[in-house]
Parts: sequence; C-alpha cells; structure tokens
Amino acid sequence: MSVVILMWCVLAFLVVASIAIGLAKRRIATPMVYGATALIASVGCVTAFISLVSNQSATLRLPLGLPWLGANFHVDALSAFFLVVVDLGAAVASVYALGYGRHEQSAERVLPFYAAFLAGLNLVVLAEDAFTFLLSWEFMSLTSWALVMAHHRSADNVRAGYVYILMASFGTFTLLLAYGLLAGPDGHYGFEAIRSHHPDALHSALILGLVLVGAGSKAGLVPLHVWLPLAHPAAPSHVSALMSGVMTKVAVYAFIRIVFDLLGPPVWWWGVVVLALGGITSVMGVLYALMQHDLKRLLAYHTVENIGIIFIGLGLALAFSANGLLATAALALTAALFHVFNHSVFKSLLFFGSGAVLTATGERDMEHLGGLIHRMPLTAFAFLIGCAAISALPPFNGFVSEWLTFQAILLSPELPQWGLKLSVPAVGAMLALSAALAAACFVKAFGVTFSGRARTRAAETAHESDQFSLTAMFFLATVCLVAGLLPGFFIDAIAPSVHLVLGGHMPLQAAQPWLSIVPIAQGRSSYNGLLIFLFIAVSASLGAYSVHLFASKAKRRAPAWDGGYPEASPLTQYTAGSFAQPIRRVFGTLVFRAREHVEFPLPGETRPAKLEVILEDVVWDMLYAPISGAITFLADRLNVLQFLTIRRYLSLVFAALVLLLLAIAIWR
Amino acid sequence: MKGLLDGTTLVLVIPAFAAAVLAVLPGYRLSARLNMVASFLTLLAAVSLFFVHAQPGTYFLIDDLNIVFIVLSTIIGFTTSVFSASYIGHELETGRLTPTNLRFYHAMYQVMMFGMNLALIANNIGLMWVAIELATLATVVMVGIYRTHEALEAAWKYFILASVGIAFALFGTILVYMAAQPVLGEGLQSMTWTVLVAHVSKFDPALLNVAFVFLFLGYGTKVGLAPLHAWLPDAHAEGPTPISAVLSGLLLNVALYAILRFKMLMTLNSTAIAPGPLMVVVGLISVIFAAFMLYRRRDIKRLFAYSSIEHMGIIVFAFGMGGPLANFAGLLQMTMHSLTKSAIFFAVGHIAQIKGTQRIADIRGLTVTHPVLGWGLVLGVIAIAGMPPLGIFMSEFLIVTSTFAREPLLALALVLGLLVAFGALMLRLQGIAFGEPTGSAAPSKASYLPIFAHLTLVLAAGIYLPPMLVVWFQHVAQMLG
Amino acid sequence: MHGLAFDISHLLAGSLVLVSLMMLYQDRLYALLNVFALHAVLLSLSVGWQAYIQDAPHLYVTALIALVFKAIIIPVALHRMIVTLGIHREIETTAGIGPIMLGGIALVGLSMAVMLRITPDADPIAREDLAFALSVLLLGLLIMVTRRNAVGQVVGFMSLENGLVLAATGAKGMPLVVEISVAFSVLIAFIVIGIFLFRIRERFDSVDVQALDRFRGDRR
Amino acid sequence: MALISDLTVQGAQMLLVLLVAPLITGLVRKMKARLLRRQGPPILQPYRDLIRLLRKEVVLADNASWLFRAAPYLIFAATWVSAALVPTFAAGLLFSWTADLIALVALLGSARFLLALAGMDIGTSFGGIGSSREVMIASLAEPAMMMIIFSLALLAGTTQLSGIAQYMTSPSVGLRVTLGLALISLMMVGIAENARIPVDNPSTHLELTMVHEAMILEYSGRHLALIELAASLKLLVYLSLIVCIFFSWGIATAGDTSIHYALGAAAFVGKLLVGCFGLAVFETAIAKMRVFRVPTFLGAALMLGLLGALLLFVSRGL
Repeated sequence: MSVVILMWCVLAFLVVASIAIGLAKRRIATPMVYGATALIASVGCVTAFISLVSNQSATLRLPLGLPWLGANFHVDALSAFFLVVVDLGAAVASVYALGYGRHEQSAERVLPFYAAFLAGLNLVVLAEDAFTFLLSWEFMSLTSWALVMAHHRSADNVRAGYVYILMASFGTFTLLLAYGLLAGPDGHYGFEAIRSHHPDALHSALILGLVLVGAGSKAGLVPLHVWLPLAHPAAPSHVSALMSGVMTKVAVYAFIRIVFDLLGPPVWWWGVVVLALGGITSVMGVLYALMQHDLKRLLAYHTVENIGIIFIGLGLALAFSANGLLATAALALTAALFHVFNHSVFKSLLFFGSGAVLTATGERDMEHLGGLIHRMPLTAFAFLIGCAAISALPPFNGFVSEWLTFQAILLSPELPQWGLKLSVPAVGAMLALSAALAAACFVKAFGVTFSGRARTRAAETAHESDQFSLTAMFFLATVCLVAGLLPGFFIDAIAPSVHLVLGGHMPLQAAQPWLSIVPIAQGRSSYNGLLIFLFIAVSASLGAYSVHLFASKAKRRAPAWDGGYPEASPLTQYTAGSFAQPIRRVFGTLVFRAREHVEFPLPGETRPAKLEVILEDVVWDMLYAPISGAITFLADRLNVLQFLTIRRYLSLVFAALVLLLLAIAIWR
Repeated sequence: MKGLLDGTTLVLVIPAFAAAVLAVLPGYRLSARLNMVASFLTLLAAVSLFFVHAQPGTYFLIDDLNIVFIVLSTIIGFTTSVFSASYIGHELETGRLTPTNLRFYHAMYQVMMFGMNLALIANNIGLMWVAIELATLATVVMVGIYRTHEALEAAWKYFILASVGIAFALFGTILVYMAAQPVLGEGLQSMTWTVLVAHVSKFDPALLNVAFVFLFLGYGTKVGLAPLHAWLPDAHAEGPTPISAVLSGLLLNVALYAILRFKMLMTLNSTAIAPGPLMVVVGLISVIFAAFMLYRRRDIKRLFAYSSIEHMGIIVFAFGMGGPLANFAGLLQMTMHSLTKSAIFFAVGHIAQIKGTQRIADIRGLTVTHPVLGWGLVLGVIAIAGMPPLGIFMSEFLIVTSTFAREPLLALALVLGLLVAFGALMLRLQGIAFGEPTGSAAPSKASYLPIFAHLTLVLAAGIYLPPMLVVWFQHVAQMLG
Repeated sequence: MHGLAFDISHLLAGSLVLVSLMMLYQDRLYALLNVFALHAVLLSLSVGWQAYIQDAPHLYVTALIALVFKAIIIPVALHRMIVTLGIHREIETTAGIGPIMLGGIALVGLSMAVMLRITPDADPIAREDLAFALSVLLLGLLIMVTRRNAVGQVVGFMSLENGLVLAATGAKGMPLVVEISVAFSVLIAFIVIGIFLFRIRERFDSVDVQALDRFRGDRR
Repeated sequence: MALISDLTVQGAQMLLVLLVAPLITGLVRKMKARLLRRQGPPILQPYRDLIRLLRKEVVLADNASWLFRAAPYLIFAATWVSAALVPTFAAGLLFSWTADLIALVALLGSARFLLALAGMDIGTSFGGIGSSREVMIASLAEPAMMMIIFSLALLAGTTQLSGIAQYMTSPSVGLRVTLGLALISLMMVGIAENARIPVDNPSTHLELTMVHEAMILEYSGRHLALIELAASLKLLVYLSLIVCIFFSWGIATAGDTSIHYALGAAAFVGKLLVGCFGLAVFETAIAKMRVFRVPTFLGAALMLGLLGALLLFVSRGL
C-alpha cells in the first residue's frame, strides 16, 4: 500500500514538472509548483514514516524499464527511513522556496527540474532492481545538474556543472560495473535475485571498492568530493539544501543497500577501509571548510565532513557485524543513520540561512558581511541553532549522533582483529578533531557573518527575510532541538531499519528512566539531553534572577572599548581569513602546502603592506589535474589523424588488411 | 501480378519510380512534397511487411532481422524528407543550392532509399553488394552537392575510400561464392542467402576466414569503424544536413546489416574463425579513438559525426560479444542511435542555418535565444551520451553489465571510452546550449516535428519497450546467436 | 587436357602477378601506363582462357571489355590527361623502389600463405587463381599507397580491380561477373573523369576549385 | 526518603562547587605570589571582586547584540551544570548519569562556543584574536581528551564518572603506566582549557599574548562577574576531574552515612589544596610559550593519550 502511495507521489512530482514546463515564465508558476511539491512531499513523508514505524514492507512491479524484468519498487524499513529524510527535506525546502523562489530571476530554469529532481530522489530509494535504481540515480544527477546550470551565465557555474556531471556519471558507471558483478553474466538484476546468491571473496572486494567509488563520489568522500563545493553553491539555495542535505544521503542509502543488504556477509577489513576513508574525509572536509570565506561553499565542505562522520559509523557497523557483535554493530549503524537524519536537518537549515543572507545582501562572501544579527535577528537565531547543532554541542541533535558514534568507538576493544583495534582509536581522535574544528569553523561562520559590524553597504541595508523562509528555518531549528532533547524516540524509530539490515538493534530507548538514552547499559554510559537542557535552563534563569535581585541593573551604552583604541573602522574586525589563521598555521602547511607571502614597504614608501596566502588544493593537483592533462595530451596527439592525406588513410586501410591476413595466415 | 502489390516489391518500386519522376520534375516545393509522399508510402509498405509474411524468393528475403532494419530506415527516411523539405528551402534562399541541384538532390535521395531497401531485402549476396554500392555512390554525389572546396574534397575522399571498400567487399563476396560453389554447385543458388545459411557448415573454413576479413573491411569502411573511418567526419560535416542525418541514421546501419549477415554465416560454420573477437577489438578501437577525437572538434557536425563512429563502435562491440543480452542491447542501441543521431542532426541543421556557422565556438547560449531548438539539442545530446531516461541508457546498461560479468577488462576499456566521450560531449553541449548567447537570435521557421518525434520515441523506449518489439528483438538476438 | 588448361591459366595468372610487380618499380608515368596496358591485355587473355575452358561465353564479353576499355581507352585517356594537365612525368614514390619491391614480394608470399590454407580438394584452378588474384589485389593497393601521383594511384586502383576480375572469372559459373566488370569500368571512368574535372594535378587530395569554376561556368 | 537524601547531596554538591570555585582561584593566586616572595592578594579577593563587579553598572558596546548579553548567563549555567555532575566528594550522585564524561566535555565545549561567539560579537580586533586562538587550542585539546577518555573507558569499562571513580577505588586497578600517561595528558589538557601558563596567562593584559582575556575584553559589571565565576568553575571542574578519576580514594558512594559524606568532602577539599599547590608551583616554574608553540604542547598530550591506549592493549595482551 505504502509503496503505491509513494509511487503516486513520484508521478505527481513528474506531472508538476511537466506542468511547470508549460507554465514557463508566468509569475503564478512559482507558488503553484512549490506549493504542490510541498504538499506531495509531506504526503510522501507521512506515508514513509507510517510504514517505518509499522515496519511493513511492500513491493510494486510496473511493466516499465527492462521488459523481462519490469520496474520493481519496494518499501522496507531502510528505504522508508531514507524516504522520511528525503521527503521531509523536500517538503521543508519547498516551503522555504515559496518565499525564496520569488527572487529567482530565471524561474523557468528551476521549477520543472526541481520537481523532477524530487521525483528522482524518491525513485532511487524506492528502486528494487539494478536497472530502475541506476536509471533513477542518473535521472537524479541529471535533474540536479540542470538545477546547477540554472544560473548558467556565470562561467563558474558552467564549470561547476561540468565537473558535477562528469563526476556523477563516473559514479554511475562504477555502480553500473558493481551491479554487473552482482547480477552475473545472465543478468539477474532484481535485488531479490541478487540477494539469493553471494559473490566470492574477490568479487565482493571488487564490488565494495566500486560501490565506495560510485556512492562515494555522490556522497562526497575525499578524494571524490571535488564537485561538491563547486556545484552546491552554484545552485539556488533551496536546491543546495536538497543536494547537500538529501542527495548525499541518498548516496549513503545506496552504499548501505548494496554493501549491507545485497553483498552478503562482510569481512572485517572492509570496516578498516571504510573507517579510514571516513576519518580522512571528515578531517579534510572540515579543514577545507575552515579555509573558505564563501558561506555556501563552507557549508558544502561541511557536508563532506559530515559524510565522513556517517561513514565512520558505517565502517564501525561493518567491522562489528563482521565479528558478529550485533548489539554494537546496531549501535554504530544507528549512530550513522541518526546522523544522516540530523545532518539533513541542520544542513538544510544552514543553507536556508545562507540563502536568506544571499537574498538580503546579494553576498555569499563572508568578508563582505557582518552585523547581520541586528538586521535579521530571526534568521540569525535560527542559523545559530543550526551552527550549534552541526558543531555537535549539547543539547542539540548533532551531539547525540556523534556521542553514539563515540560510544561505538569506545567498544572497539571488543574486536579481535589487531588492525581494527589499533585503527579505531586513531579514527576516534580524528572524529574528535573534526568535531572541534567544526565548532571552530562555525564560530567563524556565524561570528563573521552575523556578529560584529557590517563590512559593506549591502550588509548594513539588509532586511529580515520573509515568513515562508522563516517558517521553514524555525521548523528545522525546532527539529534540531527536539531530536537533541528526546533522541530516544528517534532511535526507536530507526530501530526497524537497523534490524532489517543487521538482524539486531539497540535496546528500546523509550522505556529508559527519565527518557535518557542508554546505548548498551546504564552502568556503562548514558546521556539525557532533556535533563541537561532543563538544568541549564533552570540554573541560567536562577543565575539571571539572583543577579537581577542582588546586582545593579544599571546599564550604559558606549562605544566599544577595544583595548583603548577609539572608533576603528569595521575593516579592523577579524575577517574569516584572519580567524582561520591560527588553524591554518597548524594544519595548512601539511594539507594545503600553504605559503604566506608578506611584503613590507621600505621606510618612506607609500604603498601598503601586503600579505597574501597561497593555498593549494592538493587533491585536485594530485589526482584530477593529471587525468585531464592526460586526456588533453592524447586528444592532441590523436587529432593528427583528422588531417591526413587520402593516401595515408588508404595506407591505414592497407595496414589493417595486411594485419588481418597475417593473423589468418598464422592462426591455426 | 500480386507480386507487384506486396510490400516487398513496393519498398523498391516506390523509390525507384519516385526517383525517376523527381529527376524530371521542376520546382523544388512540389518535388520536396513528392519526396515526402514517396518516403511515406515506402514507410507504409515497409510496415505492411510486418503483417504479410513474404516467403523468401530467389532474389528477395524478408525475415525478422531485416524487417527491423527496413522499418527503421524507412521511418528515418520519411522524417528526414520532412526535415529536408524545411531545410532545403532555406538553402535555396541563401543561394547555396540552385534548382538544378535540388532536382538532382531529390532524385538522388530516392535512389539512395532504393539502394538501401534493396540491400536490406536482397536474398543474394551479390545483389546486396550491388545495392549497397549504389546507395554509397548516391550519397557520394550528394555530399559534394555544395561544390565548395571542402565539400568536393570530402566527396572525393569519400569516393576513393568507398571504392576501395567496394573492391574489398566484392572480393569477399567472390570468396564466399567460391567457398559455396564446391558444395552447392555453380550458379545463383551458391549466392542465395537462405541456401548459404542452410549449408554453410560444409563450406571450407579457410576460405570463409579470408572472405570475412575482406567483407568486414569492405563493409566496415561504410560502417565507419576506425581505422577505416576517414571519410565519415568530412562527409557528415560538408554535405547537406539531411544527408548527414541519413548517413548516420541509415547507411551505417545498412553496412552493419551486411556485416551481421556474414557474421551469422561465420558463426554457423563451427570450424571457421569466430568473428566475435575481431568485431570486439575493432569496436573498442573505434569507441576509444572517437572518444578522444571528440575533444578537438571545432565543427559541430564533425563533432556528432565522430560520436556516430563511437556509437557504431559500441554496437559492433555488442554484436561481437554476442549472446542474447548483448545482441538485444546491440539492436536496441542501433535503433536508438539512428533515431537520436538523426534528430540531433536535424537540430544542428536548423541551428547552423540560423547562426550561419558550424563553428562550435560561435554558437553560445542557445537555450536563451532559441529555447525549443536549444533544449531539443540538449535532450538529444543527453540521449546520445547515454543518460536516462532515454533509450541509449538502457542498451548501454545492458552492454556494460553483461560484458563486465563475462570480460571485466573489455568492459573497463569500454567504460573508459564511454566516459571520455561523455566528457567531450557535455563540454561542447554546455558551451553551445548555455552561457552568454552569441550570434543571431532570429526565430527559426523550422518545423520541430521530426526532431521531437524522434526524441519522443527515444524517450518512450527508454522508459517502456512494447512487448511486441521486445519479443521481436529477442528473436532476432537469438538468430544472431 | 585438364592439365594443359590448368597450366595455361596458371601461366597467365602468374604473369599477371609478375606484371604487377613490374608496375611497382616503374618510375615514369608513360612507362607505367604501358605496363598497365600489358597488364590489362594479360587479364583479357586469362579471362578469355577461362571463358574457353569453362565454356561460359558471357566471359568473352568481360575479356573484350578488359581489352578495349582498360588496355586501350583508359591508357590513352591518361596519356592525354598527362599532357593537358602538365603532370610531372616522373612519379615520386614514398619509399625507395627497393623496399617497395621487397614489400611487394612479401605480399605475394602472404597471399600464397593465406590461400594455400584452403583444403586442396577445392578446385585447384580456383585455388591457384585466387592466390594470384589476391596478390594482384594487394600489389595494386601497394601501388596506390606508394605513389604520390594521381595517375599512379588510378593505375594502382585499376590493377587492384584487375585482380578482382581475375578472381571473379576464376570462380566457376559465378553469376553477374559481366555486370560487375562493367560496373567497375564505370567506376574507374568516374575516377578518371573526376581527376580531369577537379584538375587534380599531383595528389588525390587537393582539389583545384578555381579550375572547377572555370569548368562549370553556370555557377554564380 | 532515599530520594530526598540524594537530592540534598546533589544540591550540596552544586552549592559546594559554586562556593569553592572562587576560593580555588584565590588560593592559586596567593600561592603563586608567595612562591615569588610577594605578599599577594588575600585569598578571599576573588569573592570581593565578584561582589564589586556585581555592584557596578554594565557598559555595553553600542552594537552589542542580544547574544552578547545572553551569553554570560548561558556560559555560567553550562559550566555550573557540568561542575555539578562531576563526583567531587560523593560518587553516584542522583543525576550523575545524565551526562557521562564525553557529554561533560561537550557541555564545556558549548560554553566555549558561546564565549567565542561573544568575543566576535562586538566586532573588535581583540575579540577576534581571542576567539580564533581559543577555538584553535580547543580543537587540539579535544582529540587529546578523547584519547584519555578512550583509555579510561577501556580500563573501567564505562564512561560514567561515578563508575570510573568507583573502579579506581577498587583494588583491581593497580598501578598502570597508562594511568600515569593519561594523568599527565589530562593535566596538560586542563592547563590548556583553563588558559593557564604556559598556554595563556590569566593575569596578563598584554593584548598580543592573551587568549581568554581578549575574548571578554568588552565585558563589564555583572556579565563579567558571571564569566569570571564560570572561569573559576571550569578550573574547579578540571581539578575535580583529575581528583575523582586518579585520586578517588575516600570518595563517598551513594547510600553512605553522612559521616562518609563529611569525610569525602574533607578529603575533596584536601585534594583540591594539593592540586592548587601543584598548579601554582607549575605555573611559577614555567614560562609562557608563544601561541604557535601550543600545538606541539597539545600534540604531545594527544600522543601521550594514544600511547596510553596502545600500551593498554599491550598490557592487556589483547
């Protein structure tokens, strides 16, 4: 039943898309489309949620796609969970876009693809055979590419779109190969058929690698992340939110579906590989983010970081389940899935915030912003909550999932293999590092954008954004808080999908005293966001009350003291670059080959002193530059063949003939 | 008497008659219409072949394999004639063509159709050879019709290389005859297809091997496989766009059809060399070579010509791999490619006419100035690049997955080629369709019907293949073995 | 009788190969044309012989065509063309004559190696003929790719095609042989005319368009 | 009945930490002064400062936002709560399970986050310096802390502080290298987190070197009072962390008689005195290091933690 409703939703999305093409440039199109998508998405979200908690599974087979196979769609706990994530994000994004979309210059290039994109997102999660899956997967990439190209007049966006579509189809091809191995020579493309027979060790390893590359390139695992910081900022903000918050999660779904579900029993070293990738990704992502001063690009890099954290959880789950430690594996997987949900929530929130800033000031560059907390307090508040959540600060939701991950890491000594024993603590350190750096980065992001004084005219004249956007943002902020205060319920909701994948799940949380969460046992570790929050609230108000009781209430406004320097210009404020400087000093030389080039004018010279920082993107230089270089080289060399004389072409033919005849003469 | 009225003869008679009429008919509007009508009637006749199953005669043969080809080529022949009607008018206004040219052009168009249909339904390898050469020579003269320096060079190059190909193909045919003659005795029956197939197992394998080498090279020249491809890009780029469309959409297929026929022959003789590996290797070479060649193209029609080489490579690769899945995929790929590529050439033709240039660098921001054409082109290129939900995705999916399970390395090489080609196509597409628009923004009077008819078919096929078609293809795949 | 028939056809075919090899080392156009005429004559002889021993009268037509068209008309036409177009009299070859000759011999060896694979129970005449025909064909192609000169290349193509006709006539009772030879003669005529029309002086691949415009004055 | 007693104990703890915190600061200052042969301020000076600050009016910068004004209360609250959850004189407090060690650290993290934001809020260069350096130090301190937690959890099989404390009192623990390494590394982290010499100098106002002081440069009056209080609370938290983890003898457990509690409290204060003295001696003995030496300092802490965990594997023969 549920699958039928969801497929109707997909159909509805597609219909909306086609209508949007028809409406093209009309003003009415924007509210109509976004209203419709919001409605459809919420229906889908509710349906998915119901089938998640009721843990029912349903299959639907349509006579489409591969003739002898048909297009199979399936909803089980896992896909239901991801559908909740997808459709929640979609619904909120649509609501946000009701306001944000008004400022869209070329709506006709956004609306149809937006609806189609939503359809694609849903389809990937619903697909139950290799062909349908890949079709939806590529369809998703294609529509999002069109959305990235929506503002195609700027050369950067075109480049971003190009890199994106290349990486996307590269990923698709690797997944294609993986499915080729899974399906075998006579093409059992149905997931059921694939589950029924497991490939041998070598093939499984190969498939794991392929899936890591394929799904990883979509999710943004280092070093396949390069498209992400280019494409996400290029798209309109609500689309960026979907791409960052939701599409990457669909990639995570692909990974879980194939590696945990289709591929059969895991081997312990898979865990090592995934863990290492996750750890590196999280740290690299956040370091890249720290170096950015473009708000949306910073957020995109943080997506990379969080994907890393999710994959750490997945790697742990693999390692534990390979050793049959079901409870712990369930803990790790729950942590990962919960972080999937959390990240989709607060990343969407943050992108909405940046979108609001963008519409208010027309600026994405933090160096040109500042002091927005005065001009747009509500947005600032919501954004602040998002920052706190993504920085894994209690009592918000980001902390809970990372806390769970840590708990899983702390259980790693139970693992028999030395490789895991020794690598997991290091990964734990990486996780802690990336969490702390994330906090640092969001102090920077919020501090430079919203705090301080306005650096430009645009920032001074900013205005608070519209109701729709604010509604969306505050809804998500509330979710962040609620998921942080009552994580037990969310964990219980996730439990069915974890059980489906691993055959085990965490202890029921709702039953715990005081609604606290207990991964393994009360005596071992527990956390109660609700109480913490209450304590803080109580003691804060207590402090405030007593202070106002005993202390003087007098307060005077005066110019900032700033260590005695009078009225410095806003330009003396700390910028994003200068804020990141200490951390750049620590990690930069290692990761970015950072060089600082200072030139002081000699005494008597009037020119200003200059400090320039050169950062190199090592990943790009090491991996992508050589590839494109090789292609260019070959293309140039081969291009000679376009300009030969007929005689030379004839000699080619002649050579081919003689070669083949020789082959025959020799062949016995 | 009835013989004259059944589809088999009609698909030959109508074009021949039309050619004769068009050769003398003045006035391009009328002749363009007549051209359309004739092509349409041929299409009808071809479709009728589905329903009335003609028994194989001594000269003509209708089986499941060639019906697919005939219907496909007549469909594209018809849509192309529609397109050319709106295209030629513009050429006449700009004075690139004279009325005399046009009369010649239309006559030749029908001659070419006649040749192709004859080649497709011929039950006699000699007849098939004659027909294919006829079609080739017809296209040669049409390629040169603009009489510009480049056009003449292209036509000349095409002519010379084609002649060598013709010679090879003939030699191969003779060898097949000589292989058959000891078994079947002298005379026609040892060139009659159905008889050959029946007795091929008794033929001398060594002779068959040599024969296949020559046939493969001879007809492969027309398929445009690297390194025999040299004529193809220039012929596409310099000839009138309708001809580029039919070249990519039809002629390549017809030559491919010939190769397939002889492949069947080879596979039926167990002692002869299996033709598969040769086709696989040459196919791969063509794919990868064409993929790299795509990057340095400045002329938009040449670009898509190279993409045709690439796709022919894929198709030959698929048929070379063999097996029901790969053959099915190959057929599907061939059909989809013909439809898509001709649609692309239609779009490109209009674009080149509007912008007055074929230089890719001079065409920008098309989706802004000409949304319909621009998005049509985007859709077409996305389809040709193998993206869902369009048909080619399905065939490439089948080819790659089925190959990777059997021959991982080959599949990797193929995927490499596909990716490189994809990169080039998208790079150019983004340049053409997006960015700040340049060139004239004059609205085009073109009829978008052919373009979108093809694209709709491709889209539909990508999502839903009618069971009847599927059964058909599967049966043909079985035939190909 | 049979033995004699075999020997004669063998002799004629073999001498065709020999003449092809001779053509390889001609470095002057006129000489080349003369040798080619000889080639054509030999072809018509061997075709005639085949016609006789297969008593297939239609083959006499082919022989006649070969004699008249290839041995007389075409060489004469080419002579006049050389004069009118003022083509350099000597042919510059791509490689030295020596290597080309070696290549030619290697090709003959190759074609023998390929053809002798054929099971001997096949008709020996056919077998031998095929071997020779294949070598003639390959040699013709070699001439095409080693001559920088249009006329030289045409001659190469024609000798290639002679090989085809030889093979076709060698194939007992093959239908359409006459038609094919006619078709090919037409094809060659096209090429020759093409060279004349487009004023292709040196190589196949440079078309002289001004000349063309002069030729067809009706072009605006 | 039991609940009520538990509540009282918990409440007692909350009050205790609140009252003791400034005393710690005062003690350390005094000891340092004495070690330098100076008279030094009276031990109770911090209390006086707090009261004076509370009496003074608040001078707010013109563009101070609501965040700037709300931050002190939240920082204070967060620090206080975390202090209240550390077993000081009694393990197994009523609410000690609401947050394990990790959550505790994270809670302090939230406080730091707010403080850094407050530093950025006015938009002065000093605030920026302070915040950026603070987050840099913190981002290096946290992995080290994680490693310490890892080896502790590995030993005690729990991250609940009470559990760890009880495990440490139990005879099974014995003397382990790991514990020593963890102790040293925890001390280094504590020094860094509390802006003590050699990482930062709490008593300096030389702008270029200061970290913590730079952030709160714009605060005054009651806000400043709350932040100072929070700072001393944080110091107390780390001291009592060290105490309850590594020197947990004499600590009372849930359900003991009030005598035990009294003893535990006394022991706690005693340990604190020792701890302050140690800190004072260390601070006088060592010189402040440049900001960019700090990474190596904390890196050493991280390495020690990691080494501890690995040694534990070896010694456990796992």
